Amino acid sequence: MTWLLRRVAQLVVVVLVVTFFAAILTSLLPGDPVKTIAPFATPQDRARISEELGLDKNVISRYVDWAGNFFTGDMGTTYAGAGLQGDSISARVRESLPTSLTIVFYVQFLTLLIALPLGVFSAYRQGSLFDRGGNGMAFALVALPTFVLAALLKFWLGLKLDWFPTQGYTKIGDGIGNHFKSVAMPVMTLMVGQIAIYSRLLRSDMISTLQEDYILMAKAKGIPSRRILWRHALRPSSLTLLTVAGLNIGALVSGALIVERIFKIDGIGGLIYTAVGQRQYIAIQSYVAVIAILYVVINFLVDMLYSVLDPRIRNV
Amino acid sequence: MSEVAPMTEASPEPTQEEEEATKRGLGIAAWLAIGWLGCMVFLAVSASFLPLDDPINGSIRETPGVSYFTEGHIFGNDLLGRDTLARVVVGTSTSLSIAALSIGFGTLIGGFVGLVAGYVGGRIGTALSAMFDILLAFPPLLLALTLVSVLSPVTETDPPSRIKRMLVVALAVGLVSIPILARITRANALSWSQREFVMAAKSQGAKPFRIMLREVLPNVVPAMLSVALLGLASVIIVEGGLALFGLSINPPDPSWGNMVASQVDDLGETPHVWIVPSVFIFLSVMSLNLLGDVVRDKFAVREAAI
Amino acid sequence: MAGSGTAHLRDANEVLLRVENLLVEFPVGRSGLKVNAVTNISLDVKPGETLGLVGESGCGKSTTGKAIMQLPKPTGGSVMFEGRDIAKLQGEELRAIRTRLQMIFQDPISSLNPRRKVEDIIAEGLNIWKIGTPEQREAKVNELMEAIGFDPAVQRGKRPHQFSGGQCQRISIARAVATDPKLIICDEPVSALDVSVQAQILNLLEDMKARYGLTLIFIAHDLAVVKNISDRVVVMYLGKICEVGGPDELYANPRHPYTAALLSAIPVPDPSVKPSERMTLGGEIPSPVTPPSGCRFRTRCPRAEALCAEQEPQIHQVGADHFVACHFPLEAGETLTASSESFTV
Amino acid sequence: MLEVKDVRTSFKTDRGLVKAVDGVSFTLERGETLGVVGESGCGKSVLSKTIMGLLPSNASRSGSIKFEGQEIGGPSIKHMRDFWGTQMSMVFQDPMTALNPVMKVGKQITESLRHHLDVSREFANETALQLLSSVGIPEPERRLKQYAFEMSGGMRQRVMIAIALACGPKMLFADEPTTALDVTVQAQILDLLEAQQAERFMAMILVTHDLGVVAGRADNIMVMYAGQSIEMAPTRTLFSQMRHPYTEALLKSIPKLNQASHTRLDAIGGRPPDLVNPPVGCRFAPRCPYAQAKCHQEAPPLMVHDTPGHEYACWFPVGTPQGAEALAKNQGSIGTAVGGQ
Repeated sequence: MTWLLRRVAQLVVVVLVVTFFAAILTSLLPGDPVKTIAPFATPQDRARISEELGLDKNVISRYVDWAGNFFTGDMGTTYAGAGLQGDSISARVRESLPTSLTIVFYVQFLTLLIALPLGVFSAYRQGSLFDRGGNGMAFALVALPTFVLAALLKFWLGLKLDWFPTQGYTKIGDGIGNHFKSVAMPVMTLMVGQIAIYSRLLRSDMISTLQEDYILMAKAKGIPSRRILWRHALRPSSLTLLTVAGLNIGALVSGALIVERIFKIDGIGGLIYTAVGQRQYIAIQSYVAVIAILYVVINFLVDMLYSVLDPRIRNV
Repeated sequence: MSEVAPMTEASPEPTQEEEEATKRGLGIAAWLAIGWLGCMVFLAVSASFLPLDDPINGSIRETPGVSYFTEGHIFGNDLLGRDTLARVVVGTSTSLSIAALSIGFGTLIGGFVGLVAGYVGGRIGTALSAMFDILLAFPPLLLALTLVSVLSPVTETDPPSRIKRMLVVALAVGLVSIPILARITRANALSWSQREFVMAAKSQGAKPFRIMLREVLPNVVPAMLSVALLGLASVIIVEGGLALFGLSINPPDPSWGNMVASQVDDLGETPHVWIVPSVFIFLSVMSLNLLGDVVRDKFAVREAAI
Repeated sequence: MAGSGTAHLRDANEVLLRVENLLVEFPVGRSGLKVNAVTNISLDVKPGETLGLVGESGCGKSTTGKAIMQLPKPTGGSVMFEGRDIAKLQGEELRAIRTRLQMIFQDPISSLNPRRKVEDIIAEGLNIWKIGTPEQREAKVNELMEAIGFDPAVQRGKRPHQFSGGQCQRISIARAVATDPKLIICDEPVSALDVSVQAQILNLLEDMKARYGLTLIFIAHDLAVVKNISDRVVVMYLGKICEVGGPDELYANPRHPYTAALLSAIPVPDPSVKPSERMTLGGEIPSPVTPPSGCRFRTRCPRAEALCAEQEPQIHQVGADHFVACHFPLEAGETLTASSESFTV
Repeated sequence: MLEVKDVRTSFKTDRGLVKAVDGVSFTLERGETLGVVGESGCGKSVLSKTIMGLLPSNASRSGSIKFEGQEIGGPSIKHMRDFWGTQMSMVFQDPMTALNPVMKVGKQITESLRHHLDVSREFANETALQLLSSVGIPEPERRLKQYAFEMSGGMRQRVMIAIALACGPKMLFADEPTTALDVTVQAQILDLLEAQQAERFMAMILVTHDLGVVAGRADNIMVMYAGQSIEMAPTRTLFSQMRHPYTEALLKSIPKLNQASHTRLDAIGGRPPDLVNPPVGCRFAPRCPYAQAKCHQEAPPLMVHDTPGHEYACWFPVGTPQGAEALAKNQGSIGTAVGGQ
């Protein structure tokens, strides 16, 4: 229980540090933000905008104000202009986040579904044609940057073959078929590299596990290979994979940023990008906070899963 | 002293031939990778001396948008009549310079911080590694995007020069790579620092700096080198990502990423314009990844042979 | 024991090293508990003597050796070496003592940097302290390499992975001797080696000791090895001293029940000794985080009584240069008998 | 029961073919213990894995292995699976690495019971409990639910023995079962193995580097050097009339408890040969104080000489006139032999 409390405390600290870091970074954005927001405002207007944005205060008190709001569920509004009511940031997040999360979920789910058996089997048949072929292919696929792969898919499957729509996102409520069609290429793009990484990672851990004495011991007990692979070897081999999967969230968000840009999908990536361009301080901070929370929560879950998979961790 | 048995036994040390065999044993793939990267470096260095068309300004005498293997344009040209070959070669020098600068910067800082964190350990080590972890929580592309726009805003009326912009991109990406390199170096330094030879050096009276430099660092270098090679590959990729958001070097200056990005909303029009740089990116990234693996494997074998 | 006390220490003027009430504790994670690795150990070494430290894993023998080296510094106690308490020294002063006090490690491969040449490894101490001119250092390395049976011309440029475990241990010995130390702590130097190589290294240590006038603290778990090389033996159990004495007397007439049990548990290469007739100790070593009260050996001791749980025995003399920390020591010549079952923890 | 004839095992490595076991033969009856002794790299551990058929994929074996008259030296893993656990099983050197770290101990015991004997879960649990108490583990109910890392070294080794014994094998391989343990615990484990062997009337192969471990416990001893069996005899015969110079040297190089302190040890000079290119002739010749020119040219065969059941491979055996003469010759003319004088 103290362990759980400690993890939650850790979670809060990380979110605070990350968002504070974001606050400092955004305040470093050069150029007068007021000028960017309202290029033709009078000096009086500017002063008012400054005040409304809290720009007359220092970074720290601005951060404290923001954090107070954020943790009570109010992410604030975007700044639309002097005296105008901006859009609710929370509403934007509610609109965009599910789209990004849906894509990321599909990617992770399908990746594991494919990568697990692939990794296990190529470790078992180490050095076989299947293994070496898989190795070579994984190598090539990892070297294919997301944006190149996305462009290729869009060009080939979208423009040439016209199988999938080249842009936009259809919600699952607006037709399942269209939904899947709209996410097919983004998901494929992000999946390919992940499958390659995950299956190779699992393969190499599996290979070293298979050389352990306890695998020999299981063999000496007369346990069939299939059972040795899945019941004895997989669990201790999957720990690195799990860690990497947790750490991968950052990379996935980066990937989502690119995929959303190329396939013109309104996700959280697009929101952040627009916010950076428009110097929407509060919005940037809130988006970063959302991502940080996601990252920390997912890593928290990964840690829980870790301790389920490896009893040695539980007692430490 | 006559009791000491003479060391006559056949020692398992590699002979001259065997050592050469390990060098030869790189494999065809690795040599191809070295060859490709050699070509790239050559192109990058000699870009301004080669007899190429103007990569920035198209000529009105050309037919715009011709495809591969048109006379005078082996890779065709774009809708502004600019030769793709010329642009991709100049792009090579941009992309590789950014990659080399940022990883050089990242390795230097990240390596140093990681080495100290790994060797000194304790609270300092824990604090430093917690910091890396937090930095890693940021999506790298997002961080790079933010840093570039911080360091060199696009909104200024007169755009920064190509060189300045390149330095900014390299610095931003280098900053992003620091936590990754530091983390790997720290992990390696930590495990080597627990070896008994480090304690032996301490018991000889060596100062911490000497131990870090002479005992720990040489053992960590192969891992750092391997990560740096992989890092070069990922910088090439990140540059492309930045370009997609208009935050790599400013068009019309070419980089590999810029060339792909400029066409991304119009893939069908002149596909060769984005496919050619894509192939360059792909082959370079694959070569770097391969060499990174080779370095790591060689290192692992040496370790295992002990 | 196993207990505390200083009855076995000799006149401070005769000894090179005198350790009193050495205490080493490690924290266990963040739990606030601590490992009582070594608790109030006292020992001394005369110049030219080899002191054997013997016991099973977890008895604190290696920790004692490292604490004497101040790697890391002990939690408490004093380590008098050449008239100064080196446990109180810091920074430069401590560093300066390093040339006089050296260590040989257990794992011959882990203790040599794989990326350095043999000559650099051996010369490390000389180079750090800039002892002599470069030519003199070179000559010293040559001399040391010959002393350990290497051909300097052929082997000086090689790296550790080109040598076998035994050869690596020779290099370690040369490195330790290079700065003309007074005392060398040998931490299980032969445990990782095959028996035939082990004999070579033991012989080499004896030779080097004679040639360079060394004093040794020899740490090992193998009683026969310790007997072979030592002038005085200290038996340890769970961070405490059980028994101290000259090897021949101590092995012939063990007074502490643990020493006796340990001796009887050793497999003897003699088929006429039937293992079933020997006394086997039950149970296993308790956790050093929560050691038993009183005598730490009492949970496995066939002679334990109520007193043993209440009071920690003090080291007292039982013979000429023979000391024991036990409330109910064996008589000279008495054999320990007990069934092991009744004492299983 | 077990008949091993001219077994050879080699591994493909980057440096070439390593001949880890090179022509070993012996027989073993039910209820007997064979002690296999040698230094690291002599092939003693590979030998038991070869007989068990548990070699890695880069190994190849030849020769004949008959278990109760049935040839099991073939390449088929499938039919070995029925042998493993029920006919022969193995106790490994390091209980920490040989027990699955993420599987409860109880599960590791019941697993083979359920698989081989097709018994119910309850019955398997019941049997596991009995097994644990029979190997001397207190509170077996609690231990069943524990993981290996929660136990001490001795407990782990007891668990491993319980696993090995679970399906009532007729033969047990104990591969350095006590090397990772302390002396006092080593004695307990060796006693346990001996008791279980007698109770179940199993054949046992006890592999060790320590002559002391097998001296009081094995019926026969085989000494291995560089992949070959160089001397084999009933235990008492071996110790009373050892014939091979290596056996003698091995025994002499161990410090003894009954020797006075500072007794100079007779070290064997040099180190074991490279198994990729073993020396021509007797493999021990380069380190042997008795070696003559003949030893460097012609390998001595392993055969019975004087006492029945006592085989050795040497041209100039210890304790024979030839041996004495050879030794005298070497000590007179310095230089032909290398190493421990």
